Amino acid sequence: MIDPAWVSGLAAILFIIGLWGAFSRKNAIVVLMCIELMLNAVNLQFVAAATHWGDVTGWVYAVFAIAIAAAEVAIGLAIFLSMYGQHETISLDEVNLLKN
Amino acid sequence: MGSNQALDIKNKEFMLIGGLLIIVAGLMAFFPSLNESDTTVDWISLPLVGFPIIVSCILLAFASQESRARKEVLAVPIRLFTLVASMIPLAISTALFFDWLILVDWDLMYNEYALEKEYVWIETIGVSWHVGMDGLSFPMVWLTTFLVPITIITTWNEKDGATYHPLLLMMGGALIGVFVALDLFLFYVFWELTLIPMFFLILKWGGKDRRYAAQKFFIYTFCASVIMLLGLITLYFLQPEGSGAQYGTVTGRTFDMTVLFSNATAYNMGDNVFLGKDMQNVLFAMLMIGFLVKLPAVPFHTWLPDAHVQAPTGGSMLLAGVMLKMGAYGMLRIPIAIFPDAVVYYQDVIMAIGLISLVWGAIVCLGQTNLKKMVAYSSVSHMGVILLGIASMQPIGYAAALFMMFAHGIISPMLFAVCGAFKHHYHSMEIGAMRGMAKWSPYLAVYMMFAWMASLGLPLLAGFVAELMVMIAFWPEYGWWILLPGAVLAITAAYYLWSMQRTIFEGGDEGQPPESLNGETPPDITLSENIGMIILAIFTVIFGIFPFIALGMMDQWTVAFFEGVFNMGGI
Amino acid sequence: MEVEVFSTEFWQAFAPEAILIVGLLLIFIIPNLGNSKFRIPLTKVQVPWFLGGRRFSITGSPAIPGMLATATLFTALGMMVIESVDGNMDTTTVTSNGLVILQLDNFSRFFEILFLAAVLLASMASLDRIPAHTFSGKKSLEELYDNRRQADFYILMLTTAVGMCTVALAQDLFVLFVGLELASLATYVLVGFHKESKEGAESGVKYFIVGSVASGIGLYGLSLLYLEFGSLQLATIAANWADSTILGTIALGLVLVGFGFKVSAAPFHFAAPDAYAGANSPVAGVLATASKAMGMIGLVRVLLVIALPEGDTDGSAIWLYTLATLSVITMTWGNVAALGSTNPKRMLAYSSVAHAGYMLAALTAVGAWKWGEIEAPGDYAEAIVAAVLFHLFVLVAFKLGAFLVLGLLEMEGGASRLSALSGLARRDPLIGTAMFIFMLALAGVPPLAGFMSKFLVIAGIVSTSVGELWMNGTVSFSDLHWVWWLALAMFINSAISVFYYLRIGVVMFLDIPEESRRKPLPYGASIRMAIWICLVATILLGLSGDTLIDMCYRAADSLNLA
Amino acid sequence: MSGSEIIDYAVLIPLLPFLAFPVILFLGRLFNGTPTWVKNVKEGGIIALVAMGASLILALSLIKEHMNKVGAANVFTWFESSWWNPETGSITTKVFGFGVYIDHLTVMLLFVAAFLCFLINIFSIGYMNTDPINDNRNHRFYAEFVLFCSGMLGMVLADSFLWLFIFWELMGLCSYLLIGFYYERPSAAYAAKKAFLTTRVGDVFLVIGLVMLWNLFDGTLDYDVLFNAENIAAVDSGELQLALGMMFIGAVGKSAQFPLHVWLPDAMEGPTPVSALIHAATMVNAGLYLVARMFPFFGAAEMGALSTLAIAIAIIGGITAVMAALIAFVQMDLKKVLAYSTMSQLAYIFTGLGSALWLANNGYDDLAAFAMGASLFHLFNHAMAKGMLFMASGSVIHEMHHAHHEVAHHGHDDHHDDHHDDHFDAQSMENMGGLASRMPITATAMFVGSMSIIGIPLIGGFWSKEGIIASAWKVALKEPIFLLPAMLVLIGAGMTGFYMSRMWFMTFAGKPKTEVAEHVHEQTPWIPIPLVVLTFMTLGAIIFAGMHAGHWLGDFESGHYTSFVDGIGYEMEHVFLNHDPFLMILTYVAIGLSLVLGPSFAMALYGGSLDGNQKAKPWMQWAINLSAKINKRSNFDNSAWANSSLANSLHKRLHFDDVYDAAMMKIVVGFAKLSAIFDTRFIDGVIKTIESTSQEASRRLRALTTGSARDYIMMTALGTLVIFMLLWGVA
Repeated sequence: MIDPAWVSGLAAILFIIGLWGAFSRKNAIVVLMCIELMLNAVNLQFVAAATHWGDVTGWVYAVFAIAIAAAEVAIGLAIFLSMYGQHETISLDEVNLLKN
Repeated sequence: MGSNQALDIKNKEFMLIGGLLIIVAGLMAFFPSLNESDTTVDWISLPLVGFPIIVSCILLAFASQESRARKEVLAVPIRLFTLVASMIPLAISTALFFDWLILVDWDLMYNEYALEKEYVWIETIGVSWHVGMDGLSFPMVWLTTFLVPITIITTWNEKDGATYHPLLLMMGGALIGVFVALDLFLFYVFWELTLIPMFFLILKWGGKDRRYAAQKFFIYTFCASVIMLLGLITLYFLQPEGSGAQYGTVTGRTFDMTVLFSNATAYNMGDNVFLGKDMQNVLFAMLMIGFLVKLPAVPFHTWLPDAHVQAPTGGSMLLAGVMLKMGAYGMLRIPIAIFPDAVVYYQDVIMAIGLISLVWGAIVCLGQTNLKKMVAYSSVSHMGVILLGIASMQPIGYAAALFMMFAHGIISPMLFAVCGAFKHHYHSMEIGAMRGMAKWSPYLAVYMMFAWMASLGLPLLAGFVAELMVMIAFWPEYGWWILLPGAVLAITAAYYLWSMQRTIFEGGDEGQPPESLNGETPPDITLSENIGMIILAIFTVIFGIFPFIALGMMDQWTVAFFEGVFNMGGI
Repeated sequence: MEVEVFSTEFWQAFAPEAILIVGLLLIFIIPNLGNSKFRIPLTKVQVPWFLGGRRFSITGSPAIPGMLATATLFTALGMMVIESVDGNMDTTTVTSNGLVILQLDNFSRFFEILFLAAVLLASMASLDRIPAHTFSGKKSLEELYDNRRQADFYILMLTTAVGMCTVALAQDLFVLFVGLELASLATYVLVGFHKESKEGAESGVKYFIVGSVASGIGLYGLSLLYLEFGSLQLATIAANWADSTILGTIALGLVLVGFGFKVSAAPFHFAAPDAYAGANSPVAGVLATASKAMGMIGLVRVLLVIALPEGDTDGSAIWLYTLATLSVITMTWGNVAALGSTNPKRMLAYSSVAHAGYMLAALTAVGAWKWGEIEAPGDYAEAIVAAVLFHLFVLVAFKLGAFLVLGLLEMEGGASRLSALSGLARRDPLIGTAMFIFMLALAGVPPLAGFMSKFLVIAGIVSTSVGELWMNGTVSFSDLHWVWWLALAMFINSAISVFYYLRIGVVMFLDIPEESRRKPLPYGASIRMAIWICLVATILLGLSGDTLIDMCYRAADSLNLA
Repeated sequence: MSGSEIIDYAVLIPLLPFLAFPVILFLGRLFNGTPTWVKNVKEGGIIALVAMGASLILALSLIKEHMNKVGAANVFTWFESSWWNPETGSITTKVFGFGVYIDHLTVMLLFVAAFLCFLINIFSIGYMNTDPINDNRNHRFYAEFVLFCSGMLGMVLADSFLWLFIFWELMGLCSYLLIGFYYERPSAAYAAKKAFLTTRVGDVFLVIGLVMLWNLFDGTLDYDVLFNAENIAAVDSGELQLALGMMFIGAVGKSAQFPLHVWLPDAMEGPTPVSALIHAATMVNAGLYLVARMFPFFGAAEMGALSTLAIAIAIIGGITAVMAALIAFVQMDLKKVLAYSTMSQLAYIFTGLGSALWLANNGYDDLAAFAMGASLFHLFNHAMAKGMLFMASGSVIHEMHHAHHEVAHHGHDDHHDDHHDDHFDAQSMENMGGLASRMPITATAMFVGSMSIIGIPLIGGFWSKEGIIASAWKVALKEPIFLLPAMLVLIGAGMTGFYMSRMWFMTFAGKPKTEVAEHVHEQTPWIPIPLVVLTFMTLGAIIFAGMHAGHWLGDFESGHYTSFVDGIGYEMEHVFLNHDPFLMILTYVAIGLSLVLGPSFAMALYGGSLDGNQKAKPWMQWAINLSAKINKRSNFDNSAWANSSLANSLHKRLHFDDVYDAAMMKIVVGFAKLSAIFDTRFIDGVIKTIESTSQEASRRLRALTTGSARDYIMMTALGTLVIFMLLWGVA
């Protein structure tokens, strides 16, 4: 069995990649994917921790987190759609009517 | 002659005002003397504070719902009603004044309050509606009740009277609230409450720059008072926990001033000093900042000229007459009473600020070309006198400060009434824009000269007594620095006389009306302005020749204050 | 009292929340009631099925969802208030498999009342703000849009309320987070609800993206906490916090970010002004009050319940300096940014950032109470928490009230320029005065509720810094704890803030209305009613806040901080 | 109780005029222009006269009662205040009361004040009410007039330096109002302001002096405490000298002495009765009265400790005496000559007082008493003579005005009542000449008055002036520094002779210089009455000379010469037959200077006979004839002198006014204007800068909200980092 520590490390790396991607990419869909990456890192972490502690709750948490992520994607895509409808772009940099 | 038409008793308003004065006298007759009533009737809370505020709120709410045209129709009944309403506190406080003068056994001592009433308000943090009056607050209360109807009469014809006059009334109620509050929280509430009517008075009836002036006035004084509030809160938590009706159920502390005073006295007299010297000094400084800005003392004074120049006449009258005194009153009421050691520590600083205000205000006056601005700076200068009185550490100096507050409270409204009338009839505020006012407006010229003379401290007018007392108290403490207040006496005379020379006098036989009139003949003041100013003038003379009327209670108070706070003399 | 999930006692205790959910379901169902029939497969028998088909005219009225939602919220709120107003709330703990999931006590009930009050006021206002138009007659596109989304809007509102209640009740950090996500996801949609406008869509996107990232970070923090402690139960973590390693600290920081976004603490506040500006005003009001309170619950749970040092140890909390820095930055940033803002909604957003700063400062002070020799530290912490709760509650009155006034203005056009407010006092003196009073309350002018709340917060901070020093005899200024300076910072900030609040008043009372706004304000009975409620609360809670203060103390007491 | 005494009613003396003030003002406002008011009440003049008459009667009975005894009566307590004594630590109540105090000094000045006020009131009715320029404002004149009288009488009667000061200021106010009576004239407005401000400068020091004195004497300014020898001896004499010095500066301002003398000549802008009353006879004496009041301090203080102050007083007096006389040489305005003369004569009195104070402080009690008596006597003589001179000059001016009217009326019928379109100066002596025959009463009064001022033997001022000069020299023999004032007053005697004679001869002798002067004649009956009365007062000064020696000097208890004849004898001895040969010679030198040298020069320059058909009264005709003779004989050409730079600067009043004006306008006002700018630009600028800076900061801060969601995420990430750093920093 893989040591949970390695999994945790992977989760951390995934999380940082996700975070980095979230502010380095312009495309809203990609940013959404990066957010998903972050949430996946969370799932991994929960699972790893659950393994470490031998506690089943962690698995439950992970399942819930996946559900949350799914809801988030659903809502996110819907919002992006409405954004595209109005702004006809999906680039986050070009959507900046509201500022200051 | 233009001057005679003012005396034609054709105006119904004249008879009305006369009638109202009689009503005041009549009302006064009904108020029983204090000794019988002080335990049963609350003369302060509702009649003096609550009534004006509530009435004005109702009137404002009522008037604001009306259309513009209806408002103009309503203006006359509303201001009449406001005037009557403002007479009631005046009648009460005057009756109390007579009570004091005649019944000698009622002493307005320090920490012994007449008509004291206490109701629990916010139980959890120890706030109570605690009101009462002593020799410090009573003259100011009377002054406020006196000035509000005078102001209403003087600015009788102000536009949009349906909301203007109720605002003045509200202002009066809030000001009285400041003076009678014996609870720090209550004090602060009223302290800030006074800003709101004043803000609107400047904002809606002010001059060209009213937007800037109103905001500056509000923000400047608000900034200062929040620092004061921080000081108050810190003080609040530094007091020992206690229990009792005044103490908060949750915090175990109290905002009750009387408790604080007795604690301060008790702790400072014994070995157990509950605040360290530097703590006292810090708190004292924080509280003083709030009051110094309100006073205002140089260099925190720059809100005042702006506010005064832009404010309408009535606003200026109350602002200069009472609101500035809130600063001096607050100083004496809170920081000085609680931190006597800090007063000694800061004595020279207070003296320096007072001297700088005094001198700087006077010098800047001399360089002004705007009449109202000059008068505003002269207020700065005069308020410096109060600080000198405080710094002198003499009962006579403190009594002088009190009397200065009182006298300036009568004189400065007259100054601003004159400025207002000048602006009203000459459409200009420039000194030297015209010459020979005495030719067209003899009444205004006389009032102007009278007010100016009173302000420059002519003997037998109210302002002189305080200046003399301050100088007497000043000399043994600071010696030759007295040359500076002395020089200010001369400079004050210089700017007043110079401005008179260029307005009342000169002009040759033809006179030189200001350009702002476009060749029209300037009128003399209206009847209402005349009535307002003459009452102020009469009281200036009365308190100049018979200062003991007000000084008696002030003297009693200062002696008790020195014995109670500074532990000096007596006992 | 401990109850199992879904037991009888559970339903008794959680009746108001159940009503919320029932109402939510009803809004799903009732508008969809119609004459549709279900054909049993393979037969020709048609059973009336009532869902879908041609809608009944009564139940299908577009006004129904709004009324339903308002009635539901009102009922639930009423029940909660009646239950808790006498102060004798029983603590009900919900357990499942040995895990404590929810706990109903004074603290959670307080927040539930707060949430429901805010959402109720917002839905009342929305009845006029997003009006339902009857079916008769021809409709403009705008009106059709309005009608179509009635149900959606109120479903989302109720969802938000349910999510927030969950947060208030949660005893497990993950449950707390699920509730937070539930509420957040609903608000993301609500913010972007005006998808016909560019601003609406944009604000939704920004709020969503930044919010998701923040909650992602927070969730990662939770997972690390779980890794550190093996449990996300509040009680468990709190008990073991003293032994935590560096991992715990990292996790704490990450969780802080998640909640920091919710309370819009700098520098996580960026999306807030944009979101408020794009959202419609009642929603923005909910974001600025209820949503902020939700984040504050999280902070209280994490910082005060979990991460405070043990009762008998010396030294201050680990997050003391962090939070102090955050609070000062937040309040200053909010106020300074608001100074020059010409969009009233953005200005209110920045002001809400500043208010977050004030509350963070208060929480900071709690972290300091271990520092001095305080005999009964619980009292101090309680006082501060109570002050924060008070502040959050009265914010509903005046901050939401201000947004509702803007909502009233939005009914006749936008409210995103200062000039929209010009001459408001002349057009409608009572609304103008109400707005001015809200502004004064925000600025903290006595005797309004805003002053009282700020006063309590500052008093809390000062009381901590002063502690029990007076018992030791002479107190000198250097003896005070440095959190005293936070109080000073707060004061300076509230002094700055007067400037922009007052500007609103000046514009309302002095300026001439815009060309297009020379007519009387739209009437809107329910939004006005909501504004009056806010106004009365603003004044009454300022003049006499004793009842509420007591409530706050009880709520803070039930946290068992000491 | 032994029944009420007259002193109990003494307070009515100032109170009656004080109450008349509002009455006249109010009635005047009400009835202005109605026939009754103009004809019967003389626009308020009669009301004033009644008040002044009542005051005079009361004053006379008071004087009679208290000729030989000190009296005091308390009137009311102005206010009370408390004082904390740092040494004892106790708080005591200090009373600021008002009362009446009468001693020899009061008696003398009270008489002067009440008497002259009354006479000048009579004169005013003649002078003011016939001048068309005064239409509609005479009630104002009388109101301010009675208010002034109230101030003067109050100051004399007051029982403390505090109330002395209060009334002193009241007089200052009235002086201001009355100088500015013709408010529409810029020159009057300027003069009024100048008078008030200049005296105010002195008053400031007076207040400071009073404050010091109050503190020195443990909280009182009442005479009966202050003049107690034990109290004085207990006080530190250095501080006492400072306090008294400060008070002296106040006196310098009020009595128009160098260097605060500039206001007095300009004050002649007021109506002539005002000049007569305020700026010659009464108010300017207030400073002298104040210094004279200090006498007990000098007597009782430490020997020689206050000498410096006494010398300073004398020197200031000496300088002013000569300076004012010099400027008077070149004045063409009748009233201005008199104004400078007033200044010069007051300076004499100051010198005399200085000598008296020095002598008193150095233990020469007898000599001090004599010097004091001489000074006060000169005050008396000068007040009478100068009041008379001013009234006479007023009469001249008044008639010149009328004559000018007539002439102008004959000239151009169409606009006859407009007397301001041409610039005829009715006050300039260049327009006069030869009036002796046309205005006999006036000329006589002027003649006698001038002689009194010059010090012609046996007339008025002679008796006192020689006493002053002699006293000054007596001190000079003991104290060398005193040679300066002594020398100056001696020279001044000759100069007085010159300018007074010059004035008289220019006005009354010679041929009329203008057409107007030919039409002058006396008409109104109100004017001559006071002139005649005062002429006889001046001529009879020897009577008072006897009295002064008996009663007006020193303390009553130690009065040296109680009999009237003794007094005259003593006076004679000191004036003509001094037993000290040096002083005797000196006296005759002084007589010679003032009698021979000064008038001779004046005659040589300005003398001349009248028109052929005109004849003056015999008692003046000889002088006119003499002057004509000397003038013809000498044929002086004084153009070189008239064009000299000294004459020029004398015309410019030795540049004092210019320098003061420049200092005021350029330095003080300039500094004030700069301060005003500093106040708005800098002190308020700080506030404005804070405001603009915060707006700028707000703009920059909001610029960070770029609108791009990516930036927000990055800030979130950065914030996370910051949090980590902060957490680690602690952990």
